[in-house]
Amino acid sequence: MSLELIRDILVATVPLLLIFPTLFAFTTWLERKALARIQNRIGPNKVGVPLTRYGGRFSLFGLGQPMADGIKMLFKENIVPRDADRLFHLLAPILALIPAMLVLCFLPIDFPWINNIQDSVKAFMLDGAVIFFFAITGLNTLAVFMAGWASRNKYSLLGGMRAIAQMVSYEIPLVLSAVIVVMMVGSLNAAEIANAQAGWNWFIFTPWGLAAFIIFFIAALAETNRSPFDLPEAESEIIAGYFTEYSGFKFALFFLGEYIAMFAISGLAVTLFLGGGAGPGVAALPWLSVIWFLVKIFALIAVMIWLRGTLPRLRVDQLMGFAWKFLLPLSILNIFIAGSALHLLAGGRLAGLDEKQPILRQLMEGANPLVVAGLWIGALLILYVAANGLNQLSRAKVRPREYKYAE
Amino acid sequence: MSLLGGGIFKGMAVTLRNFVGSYFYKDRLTTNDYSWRPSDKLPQHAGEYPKEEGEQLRDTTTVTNYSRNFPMLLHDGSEPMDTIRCVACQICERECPPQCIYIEKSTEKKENAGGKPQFYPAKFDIDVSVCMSCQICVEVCPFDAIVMNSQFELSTPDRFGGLLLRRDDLLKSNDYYHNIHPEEAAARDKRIAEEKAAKEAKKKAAAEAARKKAEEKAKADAEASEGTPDIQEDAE
Amino acid sequence: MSSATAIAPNYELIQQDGLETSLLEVSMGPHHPSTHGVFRMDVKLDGETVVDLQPVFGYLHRNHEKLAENMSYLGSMPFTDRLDYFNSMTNNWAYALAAEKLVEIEVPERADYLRVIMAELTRLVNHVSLVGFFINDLGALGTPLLYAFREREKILDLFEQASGARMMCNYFRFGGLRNDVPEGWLDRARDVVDHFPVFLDEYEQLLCENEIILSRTQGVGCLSRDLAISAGITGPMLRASGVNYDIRKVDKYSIYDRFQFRVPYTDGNVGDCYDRFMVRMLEMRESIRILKQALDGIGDGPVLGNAPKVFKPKPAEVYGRVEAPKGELGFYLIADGTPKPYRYRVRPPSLINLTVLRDMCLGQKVADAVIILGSIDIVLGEVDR
Amino acid sequence: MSEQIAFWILSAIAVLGALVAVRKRNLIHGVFALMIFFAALSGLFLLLLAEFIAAVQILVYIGAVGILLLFAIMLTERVAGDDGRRMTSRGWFWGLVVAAAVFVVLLLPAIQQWPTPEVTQAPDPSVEELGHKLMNPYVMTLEVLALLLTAALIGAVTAAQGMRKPKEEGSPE
Repeated sequence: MSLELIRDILVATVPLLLIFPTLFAFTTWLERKALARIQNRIGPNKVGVPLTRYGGRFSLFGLGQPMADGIKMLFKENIVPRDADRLFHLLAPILALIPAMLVLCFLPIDFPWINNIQDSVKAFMLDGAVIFFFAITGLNTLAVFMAGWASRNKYSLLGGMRAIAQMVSYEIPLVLSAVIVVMMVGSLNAAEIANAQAGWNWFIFTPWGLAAFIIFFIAALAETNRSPFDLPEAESEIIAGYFTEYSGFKFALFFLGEYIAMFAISGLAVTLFLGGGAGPGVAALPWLSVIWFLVKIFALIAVMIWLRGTLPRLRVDQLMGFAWKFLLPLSILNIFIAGSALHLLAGGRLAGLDEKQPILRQLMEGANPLVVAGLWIGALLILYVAANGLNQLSRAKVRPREYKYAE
Repeated sequence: MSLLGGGIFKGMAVTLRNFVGSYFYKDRLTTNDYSWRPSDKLPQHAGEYPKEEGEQLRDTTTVTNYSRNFPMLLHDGSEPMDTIRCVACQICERECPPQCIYIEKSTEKKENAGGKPQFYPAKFDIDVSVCMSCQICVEVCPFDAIVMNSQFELSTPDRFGGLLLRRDDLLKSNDYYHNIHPEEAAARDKRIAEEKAAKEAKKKAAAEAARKKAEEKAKADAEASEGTPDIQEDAE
Repeated sequence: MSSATAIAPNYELIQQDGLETSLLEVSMGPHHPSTHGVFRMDVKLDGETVVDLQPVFGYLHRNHEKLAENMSYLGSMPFTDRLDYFNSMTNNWAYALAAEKLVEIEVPERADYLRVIMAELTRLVNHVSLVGFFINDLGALGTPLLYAFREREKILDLFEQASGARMMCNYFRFGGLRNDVPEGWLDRARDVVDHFPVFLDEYEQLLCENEIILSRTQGVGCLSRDLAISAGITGPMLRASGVNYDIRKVDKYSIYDRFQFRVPYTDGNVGDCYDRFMVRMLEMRESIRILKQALDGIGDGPVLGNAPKVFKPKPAEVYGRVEAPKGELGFYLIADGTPKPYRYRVRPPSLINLTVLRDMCLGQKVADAVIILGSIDIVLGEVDR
Repeated sequence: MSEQIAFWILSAIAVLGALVAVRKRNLIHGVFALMIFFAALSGLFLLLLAEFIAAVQILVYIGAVGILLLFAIMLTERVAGDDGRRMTSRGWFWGLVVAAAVFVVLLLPAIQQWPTPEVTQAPDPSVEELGHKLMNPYVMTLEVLALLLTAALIGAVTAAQGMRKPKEEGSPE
């Protein structure tokens, strides 16, 4: 193994391992602050520049809070229940973190230093990224189950079982909505997917892309155990779910893993639907794409925080019903719609397409604007009607009621 | 069902309104940010709340007329034990619901502020770790000797002795009472003066009546002893 | 598996052959985030389904009734604050009502108005925070709860200005109130009451149409009309099950017959958590109506009749009850001619409403058990006494 | 050289994982050891530049089969398996013999130059090539397999529903 290869691998991976945990720290602050404001509180505002009294005037809106939390976590006692499976109890948080960190490699973020490294390293990072992404994110389920089982706590076990059922169910709509994008690009390569959306050709602006994005986002919430799908850690029901018995740094690792997974899945959503690093000014200044990518990730995370501040959580059977009876049929229908739309757009040209180029863009070049408009409206209509129908089917009796009054 | 997920969007609009509103409207963000304040500007005790420009100021951050914490004993003049109002009648000790008052009556009488020889509490202890600030002792006291203090900075590292307030800790002057509860104190003083005047008038009338008709003295006595049956005997 | 069906007679466990699973016994509480105090539910779960539930309480038992029997009548008044510590005003009122019957004291008119104002403000405090807690049990991270607390704080400020304490008010006395409200209090109260519907609009917008809340609460924890009546359920819970019964209307105690207000109730088809939640939301509107009328109608005058502080009532038995926010709160007193009651008994709505918990929870999911408990609206200070 | 090191490390992990999976008394531990074996296998595929196979290995074997095993284990009575019963049975000797025979058969092609068909062109294991193969020459096979799996799925659902019927009719078993 040549030194250059090692250097290139380090150049490719170490920044990811530094940037995202830093962003994690920032996100915890952001989430606490935003939730506090949503709830009309102030949120963390004390910890600022160290060694000034009480943060003094240098409290910097409490930006030092994540640091203080980290130190606190490090020094807290590590409690392992007596009957716990010690090995698995130790391994679970690590296993929760590794896949989340690993999939960050597949995000097509154009860091300026990436251009100088070997092609083989780049290829490992990018080729077939989408399928690898799903393969590795799925490992998170195991970590959750491991934690739930190893803790020897009934709440943990319930949380673990819930997590498995939930993650396995929601992975299907997640993958099926990503398939839409793969169909429109004709590649599994993340960089190619991002490049296909350069300018303003984001897939979210197509009807099936929009539907797929919404399905993807909902499923991503479930995959990362975010509200309203935070059943595995439902506080009001099963204490803290699978990490009930975790304290100190192991808990911090779970926390870190959860947030990194949030970044990863938001990054994938950005790659698939929101144009990757595309944005104003990227053509002139290529490094702006990194900024745009992170900005879009944070926009998605802001929505996640907003949802968390608003919504109660679903019940376990409603959660499964929602995945199987609503999201799954809708995403399959969406694939049909996207396929037929592509076919209608292509007409007779389907065989003559260049496989190395994004399919949708090639089709759009020679398409009749009227056909396109008709397709757009028709697809939206079908999807909306289908969604409404599925909704009516699955929860027909749920509606506000009238009440009587006695004088 | 008007719109798919419409209720969720409505709720999100509410939270967004609160999020944005917390930056602009004081009735949304009701808490005050002290973080930048030097520690000597922080509120030290109730009633000394430092007002700052643009801060939410609730009425409860100052001592209100009826705010109460733990009882205190009133004395009228400068030397506490010479002018103490309490005559160790022990009604409060009997009536205290959590039974946190302990009184020992003095063996000999001593002149109080009114110049009348009275018993005084040789010991008057209140265990404030038990006291629940219910104000029953204040209400049953016939001498207006015990009232509620609003001082709340009572924390102590001494778990047992520190929370047992002795007589000398409890003694506070009437001026202090006027300071913390001006309206209540004024009303109480007014009532005491009125009662005193009424009593003197009654006494005068009784004396005159006695002078006029010596045979009706017994009747006048009976009149003077009217009122609330239980308290009255102690009050006289 | 036959044992499970024997445990729960009206719940039939669907059991598949060959897939025998063992029940999971979970002790939810007393240190569980959503058992509303030190309450424990011994739950038997089949997967996530509750097949048996045994409520266990008594962790907060304070000997309230026996203490009161060893204390003068007035001395129990501050202890009634601690029963349902959210609603000390109505607790005081129920006790004062019982004792006033015992010694036949007239209450001045202004005191009666103030009592109604305090009680209805208490109802607002209770319902608004109960709804917050209930949504919190649904998993909403406390946002509605904190909005509720923001508004509750304004009412608690009023309480503090009037009585000197936010929660342990100890404000009512036999024959009236301990003291008159301070100057300007009524205007402040009017201000709070006028602004409350604005908040309620926002609150309803946040909660009442949310699809997740609807699907989580509808059809969950149904309490039939018959069971509700035979179990002695009172308050909003009874009205949610379709019985039009409100002691304010039935007894017309104090001056409630002077006010125009309506009592919301359902037609009794469902009686689920959603009904209980909505009945409380609607009741708050009616409380505001009462408050507005009371604040307009209040006149000057004394607030305390000339009742002795300490008294020895003639031997008698009395029962005084009010419509507390949680249901019928009653105090039963037997006087034997001494300054202390011979028997002092509380009829706590929380405890009696809790008795149907098991019937409502069987066959539901474990997450539902939590929200059913939340919708009953218990305070452990009152359950255990 | 680096591939060699990686191969040996991964192979060691795979063998160890497999051994632990067989030997471990605790079923959950066994499943997780099996998953380690799958992961190492996936690494080996990666070394062979068969990245799609590697991804599928993780996705299907760890993500699906492993979880399925976990579900199955959660339905069993004794997860820990700590009843002191030895797992070795009297037939261990014959088991060893069979295992050795299989090993020898697998080893033979490596030692001996067996006549293998001439490879005219290096196979391209890319996802694209796989896609073309699946969608053009093997599309019928794929569809038939999909149909088969769907039928199996429906059959499983029907079978699971049928299991409850006798009880509802009150039959003893």
